[in-house]
Amino acid sequence: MDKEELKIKISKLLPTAVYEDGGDWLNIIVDSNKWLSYAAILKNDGSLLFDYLFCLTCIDWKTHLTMVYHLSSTKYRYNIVVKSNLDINTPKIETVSQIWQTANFHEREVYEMFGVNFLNHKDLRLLILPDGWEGKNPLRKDFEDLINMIKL
Amino acid sequence: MFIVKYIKEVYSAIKSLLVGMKRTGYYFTHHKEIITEEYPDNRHTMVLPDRFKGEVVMPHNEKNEHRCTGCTACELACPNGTIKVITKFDITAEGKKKKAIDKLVYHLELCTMCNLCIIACPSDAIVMAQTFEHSVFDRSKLTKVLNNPDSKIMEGIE
Amino acid sequence: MWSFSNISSSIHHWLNESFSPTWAMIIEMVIAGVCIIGLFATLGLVLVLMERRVAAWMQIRLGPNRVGPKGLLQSAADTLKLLVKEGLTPNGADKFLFNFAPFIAMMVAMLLMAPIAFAKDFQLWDLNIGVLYISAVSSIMVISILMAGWASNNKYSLMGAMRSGAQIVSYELSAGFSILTIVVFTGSLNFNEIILSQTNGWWIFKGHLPAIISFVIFIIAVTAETNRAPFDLAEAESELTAGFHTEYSGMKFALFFLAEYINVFIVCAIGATLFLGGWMPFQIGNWQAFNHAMDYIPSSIWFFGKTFFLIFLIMWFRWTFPRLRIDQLLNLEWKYLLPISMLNLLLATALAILGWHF
Amino acid sequence: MTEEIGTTADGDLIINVGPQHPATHGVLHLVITLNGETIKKVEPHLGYIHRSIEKMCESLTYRQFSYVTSRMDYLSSHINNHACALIVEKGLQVEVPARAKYVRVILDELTRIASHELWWGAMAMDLGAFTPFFHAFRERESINDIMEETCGARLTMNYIVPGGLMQDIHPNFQKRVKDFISLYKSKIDEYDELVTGNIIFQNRMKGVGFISAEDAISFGMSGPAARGSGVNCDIRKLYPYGIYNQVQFDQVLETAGDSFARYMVRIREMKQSVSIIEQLIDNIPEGEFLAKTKVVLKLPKGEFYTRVETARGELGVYIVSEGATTPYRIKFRSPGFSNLSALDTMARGSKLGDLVAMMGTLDLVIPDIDR
Repeated sequence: MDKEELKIKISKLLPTAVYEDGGDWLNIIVDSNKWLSYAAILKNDGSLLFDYLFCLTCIDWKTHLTMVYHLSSTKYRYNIVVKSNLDINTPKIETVSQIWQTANFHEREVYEMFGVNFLNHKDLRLLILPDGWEGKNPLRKDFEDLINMIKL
Repeated sequence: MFIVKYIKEVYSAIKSLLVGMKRTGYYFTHHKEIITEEYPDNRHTMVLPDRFKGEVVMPHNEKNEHRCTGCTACELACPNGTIKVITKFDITAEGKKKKAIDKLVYHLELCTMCNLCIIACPSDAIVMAQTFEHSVFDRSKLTKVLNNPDSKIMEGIE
Repeated sequence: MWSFSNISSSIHHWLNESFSPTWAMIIEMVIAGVCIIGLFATLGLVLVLMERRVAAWMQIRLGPNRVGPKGLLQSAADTLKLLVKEGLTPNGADKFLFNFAPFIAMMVAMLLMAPIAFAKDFQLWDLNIGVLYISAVSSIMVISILMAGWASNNKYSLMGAMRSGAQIVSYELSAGFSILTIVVFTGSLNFNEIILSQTNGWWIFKGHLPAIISFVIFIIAVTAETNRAPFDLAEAESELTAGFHTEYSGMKFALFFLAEYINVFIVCAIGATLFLGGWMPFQIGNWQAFNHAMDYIPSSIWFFGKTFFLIFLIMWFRWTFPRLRIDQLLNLEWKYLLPISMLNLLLATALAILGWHF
Repeated sequence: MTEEIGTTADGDLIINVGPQHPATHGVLHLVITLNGETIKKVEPHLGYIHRSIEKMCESLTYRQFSYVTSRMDYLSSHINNHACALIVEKGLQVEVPARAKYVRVILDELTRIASHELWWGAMAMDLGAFTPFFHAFRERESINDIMEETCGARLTMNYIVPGGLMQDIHPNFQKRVKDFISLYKSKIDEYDELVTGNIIFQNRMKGVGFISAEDAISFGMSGPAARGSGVNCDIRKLYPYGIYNQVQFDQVLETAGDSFARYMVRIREMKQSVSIIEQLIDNIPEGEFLAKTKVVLKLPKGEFYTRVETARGELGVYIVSEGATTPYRIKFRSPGFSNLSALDTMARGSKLGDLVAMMGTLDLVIPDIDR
């Protein structure tokens, strides 16, 4: 099934989703408030079954943050990319760790690296950064580590 | 039957253990299979492959000339600031100013032996040497100047 | 002919002629103590070197080859290193018990040396209940491990000690049963008598199947009792870092280390005595010339040869097998070894009553 | 932190396995809640070797950034470099010469064997058998010698560059690979004798660390760890790259889902890798080894994603490009990170001794997890 057919199928299920060109796979942009209910549909709908969240990350665009979820269906072998734009100052989005368990670790990583607050996440603690880390989130573009970073 | 099964279990278990012991016993008695080398003793007979990436060096010929034009391609190619090219201007015989290297500083402590500088070099001035015993007591000894003192660029290298 | 028994009896006579009997006894005791400590030190050095060599050759390596000719002085260098290392006592540890535990381990090892016959008529203490004494004293070993584990105030140590407790208590049973098989055959608890009963053949040959089974069980059980791999759960490097001696360093660690090897030596010596005829030479029926040649080899060489063969066997286990899990370890004892050794004892008793052994 | 040094309110023991511990092969820190010997909870604490490779790559050019990935999963550094080269080639739409493709796949499979070889030895060592480690290193060393001769390094090769290979293969390469294959075939049965068939080993592995196929997918597991649960997830089959679509090999699947299944997947996978190399080694086409590319590489504006199958599972490289010489954002989806997240579910209710078997069969490489 190519991108267009998948787009038609998904747009029936996710009415407010917006589509973006580019990339190998279908890019879907969803509203961060709707994401949790959409995620449940993508996972559970019998004709999609996106059960494999293989990549979860975030991009700092300086004006806003974008959450990126790469989803795959192990049954039908569809791949899609779901994106959601977040406010840069108070980024927050619903957690999907109860839908895809791998999101637990990945969201904790995004939480500490980008400062995104995952609502209703059961265990939102620092995973990689040392306990008691203070200061900015390392993967944000405005982060500067004066001690360890080598300027070329 | 329970007893037969029990005995079979014990038998196959003991057999599997004996098979393993046979294997280690074989190596215990066959010393020709030993593969380890006595490293510091075999230093002079050791041959490293000619592509082995040990450290960056700059070969000089017998007239103390090298091939480096000071184009800084290696400096740009290096991912972690290992190479620093310091240039100067030589006055040639005709009275023209010509760019040449003063020092090519190489930080062995930062080098990851990725070979990117070597393939970036347009005049093949630097190569990888096959040395590997780099440990020193003072870190500053790892910062090296690759060109010999008073060395000149070879004729015909632009 | 040169032998240990001649030397010891001549010393005995000379002392009794030169001194009063009390003094002679005291001097003999001192000499025996010095000899035992000397034997300990030598055994420690030899066994550590042997273990490293065996391990290296099985692992297609060369093994120690730097210190001394062919690396023979390697274990001496190790000992020196351990001696000069600082012996730390952790802050939260129970200081008395922590420092006392390694000495208990050593004391047990020393006590176990007493009834072993190293050569013909060469024995510290010809005890008439030697076998019983050995089984009784060897179980004190677990106390030192429990003490070390508890006093270290370290969770790894505690878990190692608890594992070791469960392990030694259970494996003592089947070790005891397999020793009993020989006791049933010989009808004696005295080591000397057991050895003498093997003049016409070792028990492993003339005891038929029960002796062989009990020999195998004995080897498995003593491997477990001495906490050697594949039963080294008390140390279990990849699980508990170093188990009960995690917090020990320097000489105190060395004592545990030494005690382990001495224990291996002792259990192998007992195994050699019970099943392989102790210092008895190997003899075949009526091959007169062969038997004479065998007799000519000193009895001490026979004893140490057999013992070191068993030690090699235990080292061979260690460098071949993976470690068992704690529940599998106890399953092996209670579901396999114990029932088999009980049945085996029954069989042996029947054989002994019917007199079917040679 | 006080919780970590004592016991819980229920009287359960909390122990820290790592960051310095013989079984964690690096600096993984697991906080384990124990009831007696039974594990109630495993909680990984990461970051002891976090170098923020993603941030570093943001300031490295497309020619430079792949050397850093050798330091991620250092046991499959070649495959990581392959992924980086693939994504740059995809962005620039460069056609890689056939010779380079063949060599890349051969080296990938050699790396996979070397990695599984190390895993085999290290896992046996975790279970208390020391000897297999050295036996495994015998074969691994001969792979490393091949790598050293052709790539110039034994572990962090950086031999694959965008467009092809850094240098042509060494003249001895084909002969030495064939020698290795014949050596390997004569030794592979020893592995079964020494470890696989051993009754103690089987008891330690069978039924330990079970994870169902649904859980494995939900946890995002990939590679041999997921294939042990019967999840069809081999990127080489599903989304072929290089010349994997031209070679015959089986995707190794086991359905039991326990440690022994994961073990058998890797053992069988080594044999598959050997057969892939055998198919390719005599057929390396002559010709160029490096495609012509510009001196300064600039990826067009957009997003790129490649997936490759490393020795541990699916490595994804996600690049967001703004059209500059350096990536705007780069994300490495490392297999170990997702595989590790399943450890808690696997370990609950098993014994402490089983934990090393589980960690062994998940084949964790800590720099790969922390990045």
